[in-house]
Amino acid sequence: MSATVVPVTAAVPLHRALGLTDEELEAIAGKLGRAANDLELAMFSVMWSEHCSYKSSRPLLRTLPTAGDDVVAGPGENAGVMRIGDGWAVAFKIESHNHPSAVEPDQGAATGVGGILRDIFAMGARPIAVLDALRFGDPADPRTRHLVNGVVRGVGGYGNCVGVPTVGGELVFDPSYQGNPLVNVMAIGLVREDAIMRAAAPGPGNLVILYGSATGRDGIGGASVLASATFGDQDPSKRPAVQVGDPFAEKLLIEATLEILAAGLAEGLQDLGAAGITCGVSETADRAGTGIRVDLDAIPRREPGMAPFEVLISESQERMVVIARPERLPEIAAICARWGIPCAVIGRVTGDGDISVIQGGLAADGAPNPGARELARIPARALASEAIVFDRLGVPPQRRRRAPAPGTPETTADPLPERGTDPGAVLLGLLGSPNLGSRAWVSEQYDRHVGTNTVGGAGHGAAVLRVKGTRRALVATTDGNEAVTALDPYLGAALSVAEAARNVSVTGARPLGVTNCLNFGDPTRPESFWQLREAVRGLGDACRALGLPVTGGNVSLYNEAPGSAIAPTPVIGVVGLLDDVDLLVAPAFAADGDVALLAGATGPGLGGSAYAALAGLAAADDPPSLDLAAEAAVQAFVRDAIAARTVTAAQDVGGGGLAVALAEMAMWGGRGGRFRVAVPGAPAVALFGESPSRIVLTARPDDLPAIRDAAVGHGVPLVELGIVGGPRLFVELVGEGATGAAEGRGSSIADALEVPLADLRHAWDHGLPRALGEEV
Amino acid sequence: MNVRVGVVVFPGSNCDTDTAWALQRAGAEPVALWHESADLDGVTAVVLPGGFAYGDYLRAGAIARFSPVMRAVAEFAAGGGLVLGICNGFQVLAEAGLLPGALLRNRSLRFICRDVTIRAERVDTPFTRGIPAGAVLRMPVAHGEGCYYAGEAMLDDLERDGGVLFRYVDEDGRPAAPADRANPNGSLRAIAGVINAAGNVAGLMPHPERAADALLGSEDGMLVLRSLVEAAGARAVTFSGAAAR
Amino acid sequence: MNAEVVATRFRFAVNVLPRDGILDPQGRAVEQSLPHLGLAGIGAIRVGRRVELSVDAPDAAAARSLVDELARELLCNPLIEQYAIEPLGGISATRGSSSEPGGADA
Amino acid sequence: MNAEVVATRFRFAVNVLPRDGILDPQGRAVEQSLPHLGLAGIGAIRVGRRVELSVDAPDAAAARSLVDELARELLCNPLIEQYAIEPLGGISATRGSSSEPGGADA
Ligand SMILES: Nc1ncnc2c1ncn2[C@@H]1O[C@H](COP(=O)(O)OP(=O)(O)O)[C@@H](O)[C@H]1O
Ligand SMILES: [Mg+2]
Repeated sequence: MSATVVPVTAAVPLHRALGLTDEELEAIAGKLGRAANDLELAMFSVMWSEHCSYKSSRPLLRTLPTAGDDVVAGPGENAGVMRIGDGWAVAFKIESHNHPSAVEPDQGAATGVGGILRDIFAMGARPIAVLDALRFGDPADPRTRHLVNGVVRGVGGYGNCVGVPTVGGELVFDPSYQGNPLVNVMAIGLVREDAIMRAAAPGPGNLVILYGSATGRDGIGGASVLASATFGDQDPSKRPAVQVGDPFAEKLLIEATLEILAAGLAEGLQDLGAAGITCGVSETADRAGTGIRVDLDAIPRREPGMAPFEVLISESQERMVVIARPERLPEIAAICARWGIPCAVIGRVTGDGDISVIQGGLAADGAPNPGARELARIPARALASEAIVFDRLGVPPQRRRRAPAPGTPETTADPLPERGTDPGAVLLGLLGSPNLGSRAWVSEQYDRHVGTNTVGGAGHGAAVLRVKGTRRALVATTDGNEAVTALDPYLGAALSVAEAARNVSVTGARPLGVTNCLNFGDPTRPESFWQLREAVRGLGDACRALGLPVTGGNVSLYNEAPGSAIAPTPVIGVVGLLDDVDLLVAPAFAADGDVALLAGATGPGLGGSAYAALAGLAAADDPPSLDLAAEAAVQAFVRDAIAARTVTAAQDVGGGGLAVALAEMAMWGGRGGRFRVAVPGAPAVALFGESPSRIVLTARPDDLPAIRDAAVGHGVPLVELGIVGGPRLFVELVGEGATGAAEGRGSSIADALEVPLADLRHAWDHGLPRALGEEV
Repeated sequence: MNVRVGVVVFPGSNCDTDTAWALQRAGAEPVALWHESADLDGVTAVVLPGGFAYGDYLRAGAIARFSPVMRAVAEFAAGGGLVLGICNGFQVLAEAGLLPGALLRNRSLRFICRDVTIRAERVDTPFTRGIPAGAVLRMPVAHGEGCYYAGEAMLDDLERDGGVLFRYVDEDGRPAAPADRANPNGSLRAIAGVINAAGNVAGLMPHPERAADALLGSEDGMLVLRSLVEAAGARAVTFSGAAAR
Repeated sequence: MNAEVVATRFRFAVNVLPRDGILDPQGRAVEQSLPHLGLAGIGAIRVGRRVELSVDAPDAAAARSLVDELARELLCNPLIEQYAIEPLGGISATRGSSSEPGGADA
Repeated sequence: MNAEVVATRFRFAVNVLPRDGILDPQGRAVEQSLPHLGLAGIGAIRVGRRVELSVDAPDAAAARSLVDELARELLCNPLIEQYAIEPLGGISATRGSSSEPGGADA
């Protein structure tokens, strides 16, 4: 067992070296009715890892809403699938590759893309898009820059080669990620509704066929150690072998798989990722209530002298398992040969419900050869659906911020810096900040167009992908609000869902469903588990309120560098449907003379905002509160108004608040505007506050009555901001909090914000490359 | 009559279906040509699409030139057949010696994907005949190895013999020096595409097939693809005429 | 397996480097990062490719000419690169089909 | 120019190859293309990088340790790669600032 991470000694018995607790060792003996042998222990250790078993999170995930009219496949499958009409369905899922990327950013991120793509085509869907949600520490730190460059190279290098466009994602810098970056990748695929494949191994006597790359010592122990041990040991020799991705091999795998499915040759299909063959055979057998007899000697190897446990838990990339009737073998072999992919029969489906590992070969009828030895026999369900589950203890922290109840009057004293502060300067500071500046430096390293479906070339707001042969388009985004989640996990998770859905709604699309990646710390720490529990509660409540089923996701725990947990980070992926791509509305001012409006009420609370971070008030204020009913209303309103063709541009108010939303619409539309913003209290809240459930939209003057009626109909407050046009962004502050009155209460903000477009553009364009030291 | 245009499919091609789709919009009947077959199926023109032919790990296009289909394409070209290489297809043609020069890693050492503006230096070729003289076309590039290189002498010959087909230019049509942002990869003399001396084989790094639909941002690429299809159509007639004799 | 074929296995490396005078952005990138590493005195950096392989052939000359062909045909683009062949140790007599050396990786 | 500094210029190559057991997609791609080239008997191909450079240092040992540091710090990723340092010929005594070696090629 030398390849596992902790050397086995008298002091450290095998099961602990494999990451299993004494309690788990007993549970295993209970499932087997005997003590497990070494090989069986290794198989349990990977399958009972947090990564594969969800032993800490499963009880929480069960509380999420998963039902919906359009849901074709939900949690439990390789990816969620939802109906989009015309016989088409969309498959989507998000997954983390945090720890592998921290060890080896390039390959870690690359194999993360490869893994999530396999989940998509394992459902029978052709992958059409990737989004990457990335989080790192201080951009000025050389280590961070190394990670950013490596991860971006890895994501791009893989996606660009397999021919799947990377159309969106996030890049966030926060000190809490310094020792533990987050690399979450979401993939989207298209599949005919009647061609969806299941990851099951039905029909005793059927063949288990492994195709794709040969099996090497890649990522041995990865599932049990790399993905779930607290990260920090820098000694390479102590780490499991890093998986290396081969995007070209993945491209062949995609084409061969889709041909096999199109020809109707597969009874079941499963990708091999974490825990390799052990996971593939046990999960498929368990789902079908069957067993699988594995022919160990038949598994093609890349290296000589591999131990049985290495072959069975290897995480070598670009491999798939197809379950097929024996008479289908020749056709499957021919397709693999045509694509230059090795394939081999590595086992048989049995009726006994066990995973049995045979050394010495199987006879033609699938029975073990005379003299063959059985190295392991484990009930499939003991490895998969009946893996151990823990009810962890969750305890809220001492210090804790809560959002004020909705409607609470604003108390915040104006926290803008010293007297005479020019709000324009603050706006430029925000636009040029690492988290709000243009992402072009990243997105230009990704092929965003391959497939010729990417509408608008990607880059502004949610990604839009037309569906060839229909009038429809899919709209996708990922969002996470770690800043607020750190203050209040329930609120932060709910806000993340609200913002992701809002980003989709402002294009005119109807959000279909949610996939999510829960990035948290050590679940055995009560405070950390409390964060997870609260976030899942917020996730569930928000999805219920917005009518969004959760169709899948992924949980990544133990995101901690020595001594520091990350800000808890639920990343939410939402896919939406636009029935007619001609209705698509962009977040860019469209025409001079259009009227700009703000839908939704502005609430107090600067906690967790980009402004608070800039002004150094990070934890000095409450986060804004979220009224889920108001959120649902404002999104329904904007969708209806867009469907009625009365909206010329729409953008949600997010990071940086109203001022940044207006600035972005101005930059992207190449035209400014003259606006007036009511300031009842603190100008900073009105301009830069990030209270949710707000949307800026524009309309032709003669469509205003219709829009007002729609707003009234939805009970959404709607105020006129001003007129689009001109070379500069001008925002006049009026009312209580502004100028005179503000001066009275010691306010310091000037009475108007005025910045030329060119200055906005310059700050926004150069913020990120400067922060990364790419430009001076 | 249908103009049958072949689209070569290497295992790692990933723009083959996009290219076929765009060629269809340009009035052609696309025909997929599998890399292991040396039979061009009687097509009147061949397009080598973008992608990563055989993984392109060594040098983009290096391995592809040995495939059976490329032997057929070389013969086809030698016989005067029209061959267009887009992105990876351009790299393959250069490696195969069917086009002059080589494509090095981008000067930035990074993959670059963004819209560029290019200008056709000649509008009298089968690939550019439909482009208004001097017009500045907008279409995306997406590559890691697109820095056009040739020795000074070879570059001078190219310029003299009209071998430069496309140049990266700024919005105002001025050729972009290797360090300019308008020159995405550091190509010498802003060369974005070249054509062989016989005038029947051409390659360019930008993707016309990704600029073939207003919904996606630009239709300028259609000018290139339509030129090819029309030229191929014209030849198809003469060829069949020749065959009849 | 074909027991008649008797071949010796030779190991070679092919070093492929950018031709002199061709700009080498990788080499330049390494040079630019030297100051950050605080390494003085290093320069004239060229970054290229190294390919190690084994050949089964009746004799060293035959083996080398095979490698030379591979280098000329595939590993090196003469317009931009130059190559050198470097014999490595580890010569061993093998009896069997000459399609074997891939063995472990195949 | 600083005439007091006396240094010798040494040339080295650093050969960086995939660690044994680590998947080598490049090597596999080249190997799979061999049939097309009609070259039999070649196999066990590993593809890596070769970095050639020159170092100005008082003596060979000092020079080598500089190269070793560069290899460890920058050229080689120990998780997936291994490297070997290869001294090259062309040693020459130089009189002048040790920040010069880039000169020759620059
Ligand atoms: N946070 C979550 N919310 C909903 N479903 C989840 C979540 N995390 C994991 N799942 C579901 O649990 C199943 C197992 O997840 P995972 O092990 O990542 O699948 P795979 O091994 O195919 O990548 C999947 O169906 C996944 O969608
Ligand atoms: Mg899976």
